[in-house]
Amino acid sequence: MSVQEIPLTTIRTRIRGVPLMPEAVMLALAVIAYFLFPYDLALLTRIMVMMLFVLSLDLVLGYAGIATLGHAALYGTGAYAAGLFAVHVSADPVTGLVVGAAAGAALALVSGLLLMRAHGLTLLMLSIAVTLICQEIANKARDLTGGADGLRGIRMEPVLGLFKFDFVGRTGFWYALAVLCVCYAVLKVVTLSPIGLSVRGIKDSAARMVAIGSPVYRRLVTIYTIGGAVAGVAGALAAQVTQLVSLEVYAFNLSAEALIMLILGGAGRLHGAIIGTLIFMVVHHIAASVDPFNWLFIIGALVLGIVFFVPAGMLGIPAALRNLTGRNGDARP
Amino acid sequence: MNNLVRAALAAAMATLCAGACWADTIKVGVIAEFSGPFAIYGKQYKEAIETYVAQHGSQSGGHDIEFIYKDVGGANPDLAKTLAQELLIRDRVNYLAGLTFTPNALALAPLIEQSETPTVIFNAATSAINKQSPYFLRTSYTLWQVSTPLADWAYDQGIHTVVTAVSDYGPGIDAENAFKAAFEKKGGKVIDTIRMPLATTDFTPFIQRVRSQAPNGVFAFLPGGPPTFGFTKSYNENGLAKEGIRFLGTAETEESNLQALGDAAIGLTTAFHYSEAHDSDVNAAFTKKLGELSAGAVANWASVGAYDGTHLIYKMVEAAGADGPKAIEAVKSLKWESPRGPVEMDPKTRTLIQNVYIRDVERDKDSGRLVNREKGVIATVGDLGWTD
Amino acid sequence: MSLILNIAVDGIAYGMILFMISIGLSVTMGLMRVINLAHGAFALLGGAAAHALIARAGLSFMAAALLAIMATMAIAFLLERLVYRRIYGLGELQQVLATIGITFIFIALVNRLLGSSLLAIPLPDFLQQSVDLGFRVLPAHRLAVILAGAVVIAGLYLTIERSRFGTRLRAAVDNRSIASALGINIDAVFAATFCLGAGLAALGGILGAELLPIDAYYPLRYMVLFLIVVSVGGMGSITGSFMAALALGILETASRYLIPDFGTIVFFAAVMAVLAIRPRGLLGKA
Amino acid sequence: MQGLEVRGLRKSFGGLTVAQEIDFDLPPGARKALIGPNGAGKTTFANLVTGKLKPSGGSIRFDGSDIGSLGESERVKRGIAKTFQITTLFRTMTVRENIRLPILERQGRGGRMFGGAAADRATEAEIDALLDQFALLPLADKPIHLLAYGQQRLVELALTLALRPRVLILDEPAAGVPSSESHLILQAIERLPAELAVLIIEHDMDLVFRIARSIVVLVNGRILTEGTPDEISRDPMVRQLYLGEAHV
Repeated sequence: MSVQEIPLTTIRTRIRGVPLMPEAVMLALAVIAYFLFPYDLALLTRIMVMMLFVLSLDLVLGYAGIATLGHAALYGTGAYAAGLFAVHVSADPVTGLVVGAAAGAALALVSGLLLMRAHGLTLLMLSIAVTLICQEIANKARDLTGGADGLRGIRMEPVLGLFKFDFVGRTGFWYALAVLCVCYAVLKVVTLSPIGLSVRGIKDSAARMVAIGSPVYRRLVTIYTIGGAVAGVAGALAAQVTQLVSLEVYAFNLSAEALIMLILGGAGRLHGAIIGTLIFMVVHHIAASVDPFNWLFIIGALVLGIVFFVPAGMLGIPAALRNLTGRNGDARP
Repeated sequence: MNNLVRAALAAAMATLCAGACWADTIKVGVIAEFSGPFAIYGKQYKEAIETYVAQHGSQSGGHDIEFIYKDVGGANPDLAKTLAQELLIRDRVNYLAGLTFTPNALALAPLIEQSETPTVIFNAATSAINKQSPYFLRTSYTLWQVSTPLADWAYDQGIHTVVTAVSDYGPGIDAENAFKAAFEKKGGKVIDTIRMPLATTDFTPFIQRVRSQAPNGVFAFLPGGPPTFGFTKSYNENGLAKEGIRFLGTAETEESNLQALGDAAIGLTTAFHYSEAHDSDVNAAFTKKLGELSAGAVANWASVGAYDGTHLIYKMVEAAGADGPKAIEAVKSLKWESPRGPVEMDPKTRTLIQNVYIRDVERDKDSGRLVNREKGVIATVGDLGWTD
Repeated sequence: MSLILNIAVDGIAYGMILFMISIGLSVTMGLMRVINLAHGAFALLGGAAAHALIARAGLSFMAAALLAIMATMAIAFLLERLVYRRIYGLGELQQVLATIGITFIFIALVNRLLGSSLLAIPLPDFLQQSVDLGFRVLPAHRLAVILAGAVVIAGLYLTIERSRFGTRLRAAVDNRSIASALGINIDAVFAATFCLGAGLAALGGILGAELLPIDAYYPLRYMVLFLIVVSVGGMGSITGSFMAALALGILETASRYLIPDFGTIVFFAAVMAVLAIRPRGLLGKA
Repeated sequence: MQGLEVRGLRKSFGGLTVAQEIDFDLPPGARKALIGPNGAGKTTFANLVTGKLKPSGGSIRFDGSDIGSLGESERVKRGIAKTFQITTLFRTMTVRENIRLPILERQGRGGRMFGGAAADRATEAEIDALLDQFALLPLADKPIHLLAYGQQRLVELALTLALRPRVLILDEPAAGVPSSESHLILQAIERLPAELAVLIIEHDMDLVFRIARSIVVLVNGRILTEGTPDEISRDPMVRQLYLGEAHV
């Protein structure tokens, strides 16, 4: 095995073996959406920020099986870091994202050292506790964060010095789409890499992973840290687009909704996260506009519907249909 | 590609401008909470707006006025800004309104600055918001506005030592600072300042701490709903009133949750700008119509904020149609008789100059309901928290 | 000295309230191994029903509380038949989702029917008084909660640990097929246990309403609090929940007395420390 | 000395002693079986050797160096591997992926974040060869859960061999396999590399007697006796204690 051989085969496998079709379709749809809904760019941008957040949850939960209800901790920390950086250091957006990623990763690393030792309910509770502690710290550090009033005074410079953030949200849209694509590509590489396979193995059977000599705990901390970086980018992006960070970046609801979106789309596949977020956000948006008082009924019914009828998420629907029509190619003879 | 973008933009901007220039229907976007833990606020706003419309018609200055409601679900600046963009760009609203929470209002500042959209804040009570954009108008109150007169009044009543107990978050700390500054200026002594975590469910420890210091009064500030409920219950159960420790509050006895407090609330003293029981014709007409339109509706600060905010919007539309800067100019010194009493817009802070009343909770003999009975006006002030 | 006494008295009283509001969850989640985030929804149902019966129908507190608990159990029974029995076999995350969905629907329902303001449950006069303990007064209501907590834990101990029903339940949870082969009617055992949990949730909602007032958003507002009690106590352990509730009550009360400024952080840091050292909770079974 | 060398191994849980003073050797090329009645401590012993359990006393040496303080995964890296009593595979993956994982770990590449997991041609060739050896190649791209149980046991064996272990512990390799498929397991075990040290824990006496060249009998956490299959089958104590029981 020669060293030069690896990148070559990597590329070849990528082209031959990996269907990039869903990705191409999604990107095309995003571009079409831009022209189809020129008045809803702000909403589309927000959806993309959520997609990024849910993607990061997909890596952590969908791939590695780390059941967390505290993903907002990473998002919020990225948001505050990017916000503070913009206010006090530099208003350059791209550097801000890097700072957000670093902050998210740092918190994930530190908290992951504890969290990755836990499972089940204990892990859920620990992850919630981390988030609540972060929120209380942000609330107490009022001089720095603005407390409940929010961190204000974020004014962004043009992206790459060229594109100014505008009123209608065109720059915001393309900026968010670019960041989403870059992060998606990174996650794609990570999930296809040995560590990606490795954490899927941990999700399937941690005991077996130990038995093949894998340092399970270290792998989980690593993947959680990568997830933290992506969640941090999502938070940073939100902070830059909204130009304000509030304590609600640490809201429990955010973690819970991300979970719903992920399961809705289909956990363990990156495009599942994208589809789930899109469907949830659009249903939420329409339901909340049609009936701002009672849309929670619809969301509740939607959630129950997923659990009972499409447990594998929207991506599982084709298989479910095949099952119905009795033409399931996977079925055992 | 680039040409395509430009063409699309041109089309978008053209429709945008057309909407603004030709509208004979003036649209008002209301961003408020219609779901989640604060859904009551959105409900109060909507009922008050509908009451105003029922009383004054759906037209002003020859323009039809249409309200579009958007649910922001709580403090959520990301969503608030998205909704505002949607309202401004797609629905082409000419005015924005609502805004219960400070972060939501702050997130809109850069937007309304660019679109020159007058934005009427029904609640968000942090002084600094209005500094962020000249297009903000506020029909609620600020914490300084009610806390400072309360401190002065309390001292004059012979309450010379006070313990402050506030929820440990921005507004609570503002209230503590406002009260403390005014009270000490008068010569009073704040012997202890307690900050209670927002997540507190059992207030007994704090009440015991107040009790052990035997002050003349306790100044409290808590967010509406469960915390206020828990605090006033504890205050009552632990016999502080009997020991002569007077309760001094602001929004704690607001009407939407007052009946839920029960007899525990009787005798609580608050300084505030609005009581449902305010004795005036305008208020009587308002509460009567409100009750007719929505059975069981109560009027509180949120209702009156929205009602006066709607009034302000009607006046702006009448004077300037859809012209934002002109509209602001037209109402920035406006005076009118509100259900809360006489009010006047302060051109500098764009917050109301209004009466602050001292009230006690009593059980109304006729209706059997708990009410905030006004005992007198203790000040007529604007936003005292404004700093240049 | 009086400070320590105060902490002890208030901490135990508060701990008992925590116990009462989370014991129902300890039954459904701890014994039946369902991650039941909808626990608060049953407490809300009970509380809202009690509110409606007292404030709108004019019933007495006792009658209303009893009726409300029975109504909640009836709804729980239906829900168990229609929905929950499909949830038992699902994975952890699916259970989280399903029960969140149920919670959303109940919140929307109560919001629709009763609005989103506080739904007070007025106490009878004898519970509104204060009892003089010599060095300080304590509300009679809290003594009543302590009493009710003692009755509930004794009752549960006898039901779960000592009765045939308890044996069957534990057998059914541990191994469905063997239990079923032994002639245990698993469906009936689960349905009964679930109704018991929901009834206790309603009881806790009503008795705890003085501190955790009922409103439409109740289930989500206090969800974390319920979960903390059960996870610190340990899944599957009634005694564990009881100890956890008392310990957390005393811890929180002490932090409120001694270091109020950092109470929240201290509280959650302590919870994390317990869970880090004892991942299965204080009395959790391996 | 080469291979595994256990001396005076003890383990107790509270007051309950599950392993006492066990002396045990497993040199390269060995084919040993560990038998004993239920609860004799066979699985406990295996777990002590693999590092899943920490011993209360005694020493475990491998190729002359003390491995008693090493964690489970470090021991795997040294070359001690084990199959599970109940099939434990990566159920959402294909057969090929199941084999790829241990190879990546063996190569020390399991934690890499870039470069496709399937990108290395030599690795893929190795997977093919291994699968071919177990006649699993036609199933390579099937998800595990579609395989028959006997085939899954083979995948488990292949997966463990992919680690290129020097000591292999087989914990009831034929458990749960229908008799129609058990010959597959037997064949696979018979074809294991000659230099590999194999310890088999098994109830199926036919299997034990066909594979093992030496049998250790464990009773109540203590080694009762050790000998060739012939000696063991003639040993009256064993007949009474173990075989007798097994044939009742």
